[in-house]
Amino acid sequence: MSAEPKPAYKASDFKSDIAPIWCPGCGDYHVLLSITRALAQLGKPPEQVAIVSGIGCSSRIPAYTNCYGFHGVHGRALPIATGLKVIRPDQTVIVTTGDGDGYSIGGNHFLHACRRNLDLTMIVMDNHIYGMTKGQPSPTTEPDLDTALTPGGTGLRPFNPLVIALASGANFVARAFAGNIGQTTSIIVDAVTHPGFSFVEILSPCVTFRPDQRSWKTQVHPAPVDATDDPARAARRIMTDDGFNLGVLYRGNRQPYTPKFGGSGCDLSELEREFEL
Amino acid sequence: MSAEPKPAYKASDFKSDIAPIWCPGCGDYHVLLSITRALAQLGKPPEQVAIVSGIGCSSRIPAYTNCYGFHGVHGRALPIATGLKVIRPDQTVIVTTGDGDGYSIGGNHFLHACRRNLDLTMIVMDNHIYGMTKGQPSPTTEPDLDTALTPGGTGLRPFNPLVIALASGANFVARAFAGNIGQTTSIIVDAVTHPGFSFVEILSPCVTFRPDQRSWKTQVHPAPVDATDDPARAARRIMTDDGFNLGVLYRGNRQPYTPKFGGSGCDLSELEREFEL
Amino acid sequence: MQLAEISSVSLAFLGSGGAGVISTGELLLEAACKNGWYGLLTRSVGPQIRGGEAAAMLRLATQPVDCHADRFDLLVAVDWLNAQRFALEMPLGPRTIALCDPESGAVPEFVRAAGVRVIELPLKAMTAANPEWRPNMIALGAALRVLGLPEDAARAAIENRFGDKGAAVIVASLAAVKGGADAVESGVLPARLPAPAASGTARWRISGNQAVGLGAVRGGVRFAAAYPITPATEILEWLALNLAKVGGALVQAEDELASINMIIGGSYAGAPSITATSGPGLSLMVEGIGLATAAEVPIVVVDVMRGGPSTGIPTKSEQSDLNIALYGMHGDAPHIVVAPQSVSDCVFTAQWATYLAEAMQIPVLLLSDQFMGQAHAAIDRPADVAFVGQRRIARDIAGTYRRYSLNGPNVTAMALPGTPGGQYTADGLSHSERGTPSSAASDHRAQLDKRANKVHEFDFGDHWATLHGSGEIAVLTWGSVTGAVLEGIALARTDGIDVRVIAPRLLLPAQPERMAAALGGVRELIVIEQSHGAQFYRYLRAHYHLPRNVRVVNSAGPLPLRPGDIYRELTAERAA
Amino acid sequence: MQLAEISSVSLAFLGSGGAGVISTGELLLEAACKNGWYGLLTRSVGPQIRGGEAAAMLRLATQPVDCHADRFDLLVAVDWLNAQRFALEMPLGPRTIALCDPESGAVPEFVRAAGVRVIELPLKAMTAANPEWRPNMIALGAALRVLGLPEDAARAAIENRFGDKGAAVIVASLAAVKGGADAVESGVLPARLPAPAASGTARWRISGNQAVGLGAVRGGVRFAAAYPITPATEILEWLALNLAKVGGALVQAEDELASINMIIGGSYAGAPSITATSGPGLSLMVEGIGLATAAEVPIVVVDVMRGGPSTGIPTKSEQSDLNIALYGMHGDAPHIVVAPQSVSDCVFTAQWATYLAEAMQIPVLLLSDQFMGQAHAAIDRPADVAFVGQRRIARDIAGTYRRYSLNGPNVTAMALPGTPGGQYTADGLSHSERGTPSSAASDHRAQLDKRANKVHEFDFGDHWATLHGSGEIAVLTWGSVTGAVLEGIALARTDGIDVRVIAPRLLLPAQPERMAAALGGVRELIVIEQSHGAQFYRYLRAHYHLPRNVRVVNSAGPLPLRPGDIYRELTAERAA
Ligand SMILES: Cc1ncc(C[n+]2csc(CCOP(=O)(O)OP(=O)(O)O)c2C)c(N)n1
Ligand SMILES: Cc1ncc(C[n+]2csc(CCOP(=O)(O)OP(=O)(O)O)c2C)c(N)n1
Ligand code: SF4
Ligand code: SF4
Ligand SMILES: [Mg+2]
Ligand SMILES: [Mg+2]
Repeated sequence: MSAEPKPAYKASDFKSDIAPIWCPGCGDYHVLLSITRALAQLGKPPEQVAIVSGIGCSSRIPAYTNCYGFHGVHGRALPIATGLKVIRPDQTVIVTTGDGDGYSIGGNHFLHACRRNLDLTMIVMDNHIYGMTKGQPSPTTEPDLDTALTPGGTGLRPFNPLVIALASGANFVARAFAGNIGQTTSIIVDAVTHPGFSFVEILSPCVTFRPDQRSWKTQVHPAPVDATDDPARAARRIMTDDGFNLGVLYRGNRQPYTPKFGGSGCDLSELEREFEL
Repeated sequence: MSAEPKPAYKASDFKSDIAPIWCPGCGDYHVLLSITRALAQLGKPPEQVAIVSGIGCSSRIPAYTNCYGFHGVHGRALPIATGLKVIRPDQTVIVTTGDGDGYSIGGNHFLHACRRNLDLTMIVMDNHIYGMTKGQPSPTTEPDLDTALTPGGTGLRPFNPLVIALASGANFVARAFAGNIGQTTSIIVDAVTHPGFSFVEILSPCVTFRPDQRSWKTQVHPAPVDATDDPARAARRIMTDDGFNLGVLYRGNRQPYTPKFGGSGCDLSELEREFEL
Repeated sequence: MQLAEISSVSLAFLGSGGAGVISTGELLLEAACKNGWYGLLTRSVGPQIRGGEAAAMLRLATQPVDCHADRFDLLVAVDWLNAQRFALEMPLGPRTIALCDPESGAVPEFVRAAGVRVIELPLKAMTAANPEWRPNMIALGAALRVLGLPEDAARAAIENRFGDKGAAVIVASLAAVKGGADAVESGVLPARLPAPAASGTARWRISGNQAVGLGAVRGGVRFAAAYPITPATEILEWLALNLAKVGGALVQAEDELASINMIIGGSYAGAPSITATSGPGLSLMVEGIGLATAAEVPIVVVDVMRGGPSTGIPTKSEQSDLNIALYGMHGDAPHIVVAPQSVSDCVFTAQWATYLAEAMQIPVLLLSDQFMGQAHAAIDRPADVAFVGQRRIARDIAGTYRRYSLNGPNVTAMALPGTPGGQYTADGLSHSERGTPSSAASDHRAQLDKRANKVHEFDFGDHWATLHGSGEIAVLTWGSVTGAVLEGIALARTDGIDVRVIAPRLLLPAQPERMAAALGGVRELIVIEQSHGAQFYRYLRAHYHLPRNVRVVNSAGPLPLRPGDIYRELTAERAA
Repeated sequence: MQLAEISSVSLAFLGSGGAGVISTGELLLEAACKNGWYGLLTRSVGPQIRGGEAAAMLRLATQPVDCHADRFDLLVAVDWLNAQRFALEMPLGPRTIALCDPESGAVPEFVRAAGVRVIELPLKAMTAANPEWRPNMIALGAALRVLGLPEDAARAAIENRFGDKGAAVIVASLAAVKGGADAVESGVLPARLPAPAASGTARWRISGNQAVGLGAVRGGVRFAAAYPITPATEILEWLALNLAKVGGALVQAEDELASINMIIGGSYAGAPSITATSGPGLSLMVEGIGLATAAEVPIVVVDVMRGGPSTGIPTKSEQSDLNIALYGMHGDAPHIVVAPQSVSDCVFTAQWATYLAEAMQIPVLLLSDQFMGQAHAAIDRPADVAFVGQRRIARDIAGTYRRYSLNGPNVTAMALPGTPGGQYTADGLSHSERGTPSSAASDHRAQLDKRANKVHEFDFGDHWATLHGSGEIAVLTWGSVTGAVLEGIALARTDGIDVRVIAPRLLLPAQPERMAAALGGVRELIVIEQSHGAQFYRYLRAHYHLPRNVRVVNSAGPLPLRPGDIYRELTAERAA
């Protein structure tokens, strides 16, 4: 009732009592922490936040929070979030997904959600691997990674999700590193606050199937320049960076999409007129 | 047997005896003509060419040619072409599709086929509409087009397939206009000849549901600069052009993907060794 | 054998694309309907998107009709271009009259072979003399006269349709109609439509697809996600316009994987939600439907069936998606399958489907088909019924919220986003009462029981089937074939054959007790359906005890079954 | 009641993640097998990807075994962390021995409650004394001694597995095994494995998933497209490595919509092609399977079933994808469904599936399940059989090529790209003999007939089912449940109950005449399956004439059926 200046929520208010099943050391623990901290900062009560995911280690996040959640099927988090947000624009809706769920099987929804530009935030925990199914290449996996499914490597160039997001019309594009909890938290706050479709790629190491990713913490560094609002410039920068630039890279100003609702609506009998003779 | 300098084939050698069911004046007639002319120029016999499509007016093309063809289900032309090309690298494989088939339901395969970079050519007849199902918006439709499914327009920014193709790794990107048969023919020849995944977007008017597209012929113009081999530059150019620049816009030099075949192969009994004790 | 019971006349307008025969048919339906008759209009067109041959097939009657008759009484050809391709769809006979212009081409073989009586209608000459007359309007006038309807009957319909084209068009059209009427004699037709009896209810002209949209909105639907596909698109288009009017919304999706998951999201958020598709789209939705079953999210999925398999025949009807609708989900995935039986019944069944989905928090599949979906019918306004979606919602939540509680009713209260204390994660993984993923056998089996029991406990009431008659011979049928079956047995009754009809509107869950009662005393059973693989028959065997003596009439699409087909099956049965 | 007929011992290794109990199990299976026994090994792990609790469950026997026994004879716990969650999977009894270290935690409730005899194995003390000994190797040695196997039996297996870790590891491991063996007494176990009889064939250790891969390659498969999913991934991984060796290839796809269509493209191009998935992936493939039916492109689709519906329980077995496999396609879409019955049978059935697909130019679905797919078995080398895919290919083509010709056999010669004169467009639309799209009723029905008839005319021979015994009581079952059923009836036979078993390996098309013969003289039928919805029973009703007296034992996953469950059903039947 009384207007209080100090934050109403702590990160723990957004954490559920369910113990994550992740491997010890998995980057996703840090992402979970950053999300709950960001939500505490954002200051909406947990019941006004909904977190939607697909299937994968990363997609386990919703049930570990104390928000409304939907752990859907593999690759379809964005459509579920779309339906949810259209019907309940008052909710803060966050999609948490992985590089397999979001970029491989879910690639088409990624394209079209960027384009649709609803006021959603998509957080991808990118570990360049399918963790949950025990180590197959994802679209961001390096071409020479030897796996049982691709002996000797895929031979395919990893794709650049940030450029795809930009090309498809995302309104906010950022890269974070799971281990940098402070920066990741503030990027998430920024992404949720920014209107329209916000895309946050988080480098989140898979210690089990990509132990080499432990070195990421030494490779990441802040982006040398500030975010731009020119998508062509942002795309060019990202296409030529080293993949470890962290920060908000693009901040657009497209109007978010709001579906046309008929307000409270007419009487049903009005719909019948067209059939009457 | 004897080496002849003059072309062995005429465009009509690549045309089947089946009458197209397109509306009179549809741009796809011109595309069909350009494809058959290009094939004649390429000089391989019809049985060494396979044309694969999904569902839509534009996807009707395969049966109108005298090549091997596959008219698959909606959105899945690229995977069928992928399987075909992997097994028969000797065949020239061309995918013919539309903006709905290729960019909406087929968007994920578009992303991943560009990335996979097999030696295929994808030709999209883009009419900014679903023709076959009588006029619903596609991903390239203008936001204000009033249709029965989207009264008052979609309110969504059309997406830019050429930039997506570049961002995903296509090795050749061009834009053509159906009505310019000569230029379209030579772009197709170029695309098929270029190694790796070649993407050709053809503006092909739908006279029935987009009669306004009759004006395209006055809007198109040659691209002011030559193709580049720098994807970032190409992306920037396309993101800022007027959408009517015609010509080859990007010509990459990535090695095409060739799946690892084991040559003629070992005796099956060798596979059994791992099970023996 | 006469269609005396129905008192209907059947006619078709034929012409090439652009000749406007479809509008002629629509105008005639509207005219007849405004003057008190009932009717049915279906369209057939060539494979071309625009510009090919087209036919409007009408049946006008003094009572509601749900199928076409066995023969056309009247054929009006604006021209004969490629008319041959309608041969199988257009049964003709020596009592049929064809009106046509000898200058518009030779009478096609199938018309001549049927012994049709050809009467000249000099369209070319008339339009040459009156350049502002359109041939299809002349054809309309001629048809009105032959049918014995006053040509003025079409005035209101014409004014309505051409209102925004200006007075000149209306005047010319009315003149052409009058000219056409005067060019032919009345009384040439052996059959005649008696004057309509007054009906107490308002008369509607509506298609089955519109009717599904309306029924769903009546049942409470406020959200739809759409990916276009023939022959379901009109449902989505109707909803796009009309949901917005009642405070709802429709979103166009990038594909069917998106549309099914969007409505799951919308329904999770609290809005009764729907999508509509046809076979190929349904194939892409089955994973999502299974998720809705597991997470207990109510949704309505409409499948307007077309010829299959695969892309099949998009513009023609078949009942061959029954299997996928009943059994298409992986795992044990209880859900509901309902099927309307006529254009009018589409309103009721779609409303009921929404009610059932919300009541049981379950996916409901509604199987319509191209025949009734795209048919336009003149019907009585469908009655208002009380079925409106009422979801069990968790409101004031104290203590730990158990979304999938096993203590109490199997339909458990659902918390909507925003409700304090109701936070839970809906999940397609096997889960505990709270929704937490679990691979324990106990949780798995308890939730499988819960989901199965909530369906089996539900009382579906009398709407489960249309039951008719009481003979020892019974016909079991479903969907849009029901109309032809009911007419067929009416014909048989004039021969003294008494036949019972059982047409389940509720296909899943099966209702073994109700079916046993309905089949009581039946000695011979005839199963009639429109699928090559006898899918309905196999379904009946799987779920019901059938009499020993069963005959199966399973005729694949695309040709519809007609009353005479049914009559012949029944009389053949007797002769055998 | 004793498991005398089987002469097997059952044991489990338990421990937390990292304890290495799974490798211990694998080493023991290999050791026993190298010394002439047969066996089966299954694994159970917690939901964690790494680091959770794990159990290796083994059964070693003097003859091939296809299921677990009713009780474990021996439990070896490296530690007890979260062991309680294995309670239901691990039936114990007073005759069970548990080896464990009191220092590694308290004996869990389910072990104590079963009256298990606990024998101490001082793992902590031993590893403290010998830091290079790993507890799981000590456990292995102890198990060898208790089972009465010489500890040297494991030497070759250990050398094989640790070969690349260097001599020191091998020496330490062998020492730990010896230490473990010496720490326990032999003779504590009431059951004992007799010495194995020599077998004429080579002995293999193979998983069901590997067996499917091998069978497919034997049948001619040379192309695969892959999207990973538990529990099918190992098939794809095996194929990735091995297809390359035989001149084939595997491509990883972006999703299952791509993988199914990639193999359609590969097969159209001439390569016998396969993909493997589980329920959620199959859901996404049904549209493609329908296309393969309509365009007549041979493909093999393997579904390794897991708990459903939706994401369900990815790591546990169930037989609940039967419905979608049989009926999951829209339209009338004839296809073949086969199901292997054991790890060994996976080789045969996958080979046969490939042969059938190629012979009929049709999609073949192979239903395996998590239980047999991920089980490792020690078996006799599966026999070579003559089924190798032989597609009818059009070679020297003169005149108009009719891909879907109606003149001649229903399986029509297929032209491969590159063949002059054979150009045609494969199509999922209804089509003419040449493949040209057509919506004519005549073309539609003729091609529906062709596709149905090519299946119904085919002679599937004796492989359609496993038939066993001749009693008046019959059990109808399928898939991996067959192993437990066969053992269960062997137990019943010792009680003088003679039971017939009919286990169809071919589920679609149904074989009514063969089934009628197999059921001749049966008075009572028991249907046994692992689905909540009695999917197999409904399928049997739909397609076969069953005896009046039918009982259904439909037990949902994830717990496997065991011989004793079957035995109890049979004896209950008798008592009733
Ligand atoms: C339709 C379907 N296909 C495949 C799977 C198997 N599957 C589960 S998670 C996953 C990959 C997840 O990768 P990613 O999104 O990168 O998540 P991570 O585990 O790496 O966090 C796959 C292939 C599935 N559950 N459903
Ligand atoms: C799974 C599925 N969904 C929907 C359809 C219906 N459908 C057929 S073609 C088409 C759109 C085609 O648009 P486009 O690719 O732009 O082709 P055009 O007709 O404009 O050339 C749609 C939605 C279908 N056949 N299958
Ligand atoms: S497998 Fe990798 S991504 Fe999954 S929980 Fe373990 S470390 Fe994390
Ligand atoms: S509807 Fe449009 S795209 Fe289709 S054939 Fe006609 S003009 Fe061409
Ligand atoms: Mg990942
Ligand atoms: Mg288009």
